[in-house]
Amino acid sequence: MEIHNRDQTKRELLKDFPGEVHEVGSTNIVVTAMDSIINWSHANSLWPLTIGTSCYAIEMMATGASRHDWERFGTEVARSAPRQADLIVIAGTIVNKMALVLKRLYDQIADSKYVIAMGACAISRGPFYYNTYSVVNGADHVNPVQTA
Amino acid sequence: MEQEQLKERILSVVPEAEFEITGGYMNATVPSAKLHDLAKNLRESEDTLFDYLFCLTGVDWPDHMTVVYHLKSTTHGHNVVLKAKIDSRENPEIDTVSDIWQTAEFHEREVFDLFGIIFRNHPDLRRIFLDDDWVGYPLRKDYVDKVNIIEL
Amino acid sequence: MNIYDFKSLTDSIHTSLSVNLSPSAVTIIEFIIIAFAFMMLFTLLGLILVYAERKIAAFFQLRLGPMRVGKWGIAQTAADAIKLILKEPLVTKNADKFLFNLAPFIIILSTFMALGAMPFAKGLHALDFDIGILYLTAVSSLGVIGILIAGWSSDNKYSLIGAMRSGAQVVSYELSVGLSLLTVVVLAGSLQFSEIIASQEAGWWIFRGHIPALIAFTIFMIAGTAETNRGPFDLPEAESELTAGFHTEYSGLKFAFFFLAEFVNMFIIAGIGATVFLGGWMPFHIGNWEGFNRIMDFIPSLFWFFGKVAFLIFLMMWFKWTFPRLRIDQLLRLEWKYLLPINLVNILFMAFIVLMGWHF
Amino acid sequence: MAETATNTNTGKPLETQEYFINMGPQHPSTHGVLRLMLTLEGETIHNVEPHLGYIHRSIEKMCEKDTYAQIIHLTDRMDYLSSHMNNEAVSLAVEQGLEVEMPERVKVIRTIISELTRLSSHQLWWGVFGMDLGAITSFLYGFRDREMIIDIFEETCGARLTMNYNVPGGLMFDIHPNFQKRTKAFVEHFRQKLPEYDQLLTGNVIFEMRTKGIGILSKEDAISFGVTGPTGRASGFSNDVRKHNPYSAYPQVEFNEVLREEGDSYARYKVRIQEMWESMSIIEQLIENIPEGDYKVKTKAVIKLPKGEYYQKVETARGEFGVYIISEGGKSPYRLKFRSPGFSNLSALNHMAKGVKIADLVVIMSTLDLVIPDIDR
Repeated sequence: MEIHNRDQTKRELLKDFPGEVHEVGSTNIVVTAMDSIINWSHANSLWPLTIGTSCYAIEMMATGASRHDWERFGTEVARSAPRQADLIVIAGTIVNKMALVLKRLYDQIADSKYVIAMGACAISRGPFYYNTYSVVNGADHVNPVQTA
Repeated sequence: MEQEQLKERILSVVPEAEFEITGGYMNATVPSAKLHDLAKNLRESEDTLFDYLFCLTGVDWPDHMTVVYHLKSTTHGHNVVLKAKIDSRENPEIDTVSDIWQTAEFHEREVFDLFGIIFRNHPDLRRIFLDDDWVGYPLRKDYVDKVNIIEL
Repeated sequence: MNIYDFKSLTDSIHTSLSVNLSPSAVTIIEFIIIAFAFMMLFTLLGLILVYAERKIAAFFQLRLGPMRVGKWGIAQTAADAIKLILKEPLVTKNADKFLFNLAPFIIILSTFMALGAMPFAKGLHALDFDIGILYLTAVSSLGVIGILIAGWSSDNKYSLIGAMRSGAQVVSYELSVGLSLLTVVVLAGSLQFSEIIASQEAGWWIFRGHIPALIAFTIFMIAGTAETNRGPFDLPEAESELTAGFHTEYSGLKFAFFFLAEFVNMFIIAGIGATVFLGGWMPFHIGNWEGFNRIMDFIPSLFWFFGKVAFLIFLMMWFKWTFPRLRIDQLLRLEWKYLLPINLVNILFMAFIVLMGWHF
Repeated sequence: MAETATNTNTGKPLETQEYFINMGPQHPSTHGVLRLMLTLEGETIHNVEPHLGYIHRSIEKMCEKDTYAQIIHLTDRMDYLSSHMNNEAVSLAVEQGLEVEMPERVKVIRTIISELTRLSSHQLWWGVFGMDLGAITSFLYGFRDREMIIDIFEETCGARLTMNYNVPGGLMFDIHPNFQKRTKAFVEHFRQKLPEYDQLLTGNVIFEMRTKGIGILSKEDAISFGVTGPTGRASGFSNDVRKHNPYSAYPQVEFNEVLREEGDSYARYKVRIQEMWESMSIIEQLIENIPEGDYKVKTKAVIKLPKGEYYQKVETARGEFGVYIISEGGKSPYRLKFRSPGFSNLSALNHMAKGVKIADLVVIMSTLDLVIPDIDR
C-alpha cells in the first residue's frame, strides 16, 4: 500500500476542485477555542420560530410538550418574532402562496439562522407529489435547508 | 315534509325543474336564472324553511356547469339538493345566494376561485385560495398544468 | 446584632483608599468599584433568574427543563447569552435608528439606577437616601420610557400597540405601588430604607401591621407584577396577540437587554417588597423573645435578603405560569376601580391604626 | 365604542383614523397559516378579513385523479386532528355506493377510535386555548394526556397523527390485543384528570372575564353561517350528526348532544369540556364487548363506484364534515367535494369579532377551533 504524504493527498483531493486554495499559517489556538465556544452556544440555544403549516406542526408542538420536552436541549424559548429566532422548523407542506412568506420570514431572521425541513411534505412534497397545482417542490426550493 | 310534497312545492315555483333521487337526497335541477327565487322561497316559506345550507359547490360537466346546494331545515329536518344548471361554460354566471345564507359568501368565493363561476351581486367576489394573479380555474376539467398534473 | 455587618468591610475599603488618595479620587474609585459590582450582580442575576424561571416553569408544567447543557442544564443561560451577543443586530429600514438603539439602554439604565438604592445586606448599600422609597419607585418606572421609545421607533404596528399598552399599564400601576408602599411608610415613619428596616427589628411589618399591611402587601405584589410587565400582566409583549410586542423588531444583544431587564426588574420589585414588608435583611424576629431572636441573628443578613427576594420572585413566577392574561381594558379597570380605591381607604385605615397605636 | 373626544380649542371632535394590521400567516394564535387583515381603531376591531390559501394543496383536484383507496390518505392531512373521522367519512361514502354493510366489529371499532380522536382533539384544543389566553401551562397539561391516546393509536395502526386506519371496506388491520386494556386504562385515568383540567381554567376570575360574553353568536346566525360542531352547539344549534344522521355504531350508544344557549366563548369552552365526558361515556359503553368477527369485508383491489352521487357526513371534532362524491362509474370520482367544518366556521369570524379588542379576537379564533389545512384543503 502506497503511503501518501499530506501534500500529495491534498493535491489529489483538490484535483477536481474548481476554485483556488490558499495556504494559511498554522491555526490559531485562540480562534479555534472561540469557534468551539460559539458553536457550542449555537448548538445549545436554538430558539425556534413558531410557525407550522400543517400536520407536522402538531408533532412539532408535541416535541415541545411535556413528554418529549425539547427544552432539555435548550430549544425552549419559541419566539414568535422572526428577529429573535434562530431556527425555522418547516413543519408541513409549503404551497406557492406560502413560499413567498416563508422566504421573507427566512430573510427576517437575524444571522445565525438554521432551517429544518420536517416531514416528507416539506422535504419533497410527500403525498402531494403529483396532480397538485399549488405545492412547492420541497422547501429547499424556497430557502436553504440545513437539515431535512 | 315528504319528498313528494317537496317535489310539488318546488314544481309550483319552478315548473321546469327535473328530479332525481341519488345518495339518499332528492335532487332538483333548475335553470340557473330561477335558482335565486326558488332558494329564497324555500328559505322563507313556513312549510319548507330550509335555513341551513351545509354544502355549496360547483361541478364542471363537459357541456355545462352546475352549482350544487345542499339544504337542510333545522326545524323540519328535511333535506333537498338544488342544482342550478348554467348552460355557458365560457361565461358562467349565476345570482348569489349569500343574501339568503350568509355562509354562501365564502363558499361562492371558493367556487369562483376554482371554477370561475361568477356570482352576480356577491358582496366581495375575489379569489380566496389562489393568488390574485393566478391564471385559469384549476378545478375545471380542461385546466392544464403540464408540469404537475399527469394526464393519462 | 453586630455579626456579619458589611459596614466594617466597606469602611475598611474606604479607609485604606483614603490613606494615599485625595477624597475626590477616593469617590471616583469607589464609584467604579460599585459600578463593577453592580454589573457583576446584573449579569449574575440575569443568568440565575432566567435559569430559575425555566426550571420553575418546567416544574409547573411537568417537564424537566434544561438538562443537557452542563449538569442539570446550569450552563443553559450562558449558552443563550453567548448566542444572543453574537447574533446579528438588525435595524429595520424605516426605524428611527437613534431612538431604536437608545431604547434598550434606557431600560438597562433605569434598572441599574434602581439597584443603586437597594439595601442588600446589613451595611451593604450603595446609597442610603433619606427618600429611598420615593427614589426607587420613581426610577424603577423610568423603564417605561424605554419601552415607549422602543415601540415607537421600531416602525411596526405590533410594537406600537405593545408600547402604548405598556405606557397605560405602568403609569396606572405605579400609583398602586407607591400607595401600598406609603402604607408602610406611615407605620415606619420614614422614607429611608435603613430606617424602615431598622424599624422592623421587633418583627416584620407584614406581621405587625394588622390587616392593612396584608392588604397593602397583596396590592403591592399585584401592582408590582404589573409594573414588570410579567404574566398575567404581560400585555406589552402578549405573545399570542402581538407576537413579541414592543421588542418585535429587536434582535441579538439589544433584545437580550430587554429580556434581562425584565428579570432584573422582577428582582427589584421583589427587593422592594422584601425590604418594606418583610424586613429586608432583618432576620425573623418575634417581639422580645431574646433567645429566638439571637438564634435568628446567626443566619447572615445576605441570606435573609436574598431568601425573601427569592420567595417573592417565586410567587411572581407562580402567577405567570398559572393565570391567563388580562385584556387591556380589564387591566385598567382592575387598577382604577379596585386597587386604587382600596389602597386609598387602606392608607386612611392604617393611619388611624397608627394614631391609636393599635399595631403590634 | 368610546365617546369621541373633542378638541378643547376648536370644540370639534377629534379625528380618529382606522389602520390595518396584518395578522399572520406566521402568527402564534392563528394556529397555522391563516392570514387576517384587521381594520382597527386603537385596539378595537372594525373588520376582519380572512385571507386563505396559504396551505391550499389542491386536494380536491388530486382526488379526481386518485383511486378511492388513495383518497383516504389525503383526507388525513386536511383536518389532521380528526383524521380518523375524515377517513371514516370517505370510507362510509364509498361503502354507501358499493352497498356493502360493515360487520358490527368494524362499526364498533370505528366508533371507539372516532371518540378517542375527538378526545385527543379536544384535549389539544384545551391546551392551545389556554396558551392563547396566556396560561401556557394548560398547553403542556393538554399534551400530556393526549400522548396517551396517541400511544393507543400508534399501537393500533402504527401512526400517531395521520392514521389512515379506516379504509373503504373496513379497517386496515385488526386492533392490537392491548387495545381494550389500554383504552380502558386511559378512560379511567382521564376521568380523574378532566376535573383537574376544568379546575385550572373554569372558575378563574381572569379566565371568566376573558371568555364570558365574548364573541356572541346567535342561533340564527350560527345556522345561517353553517357554524357546526361544538361552536354551533354552544349557540343552541342542534347539529350533531351523530344524533341526526347516525352512522357506524352511534345508533346503539346512549349519549347526550351537548347544547348551550349563550353562544359566547365560555359556552364553547364548556361544550367541549362536556363533550369529552360524553366521548368517554361512549367509549365505556362500547369497549367492554367489541363483537367478534371480520375486521373488513372483501372488496375489489380497485374500487369502482357505480354512477351516481353520494353525500356522507360525519361529526368531526370541529363539526359537520361532508364528502360529496360524484361518480361516473370509474375508479376515481368525477368530482369530489369536502365540506369542511372549519371553512364555514371561519366565515362567521368577522361577524363575531366586530367591535371587540385584539385580545378578544384571539379568544374567539381559538374557540372556533380552526385547523387551517381543513379550511384550505
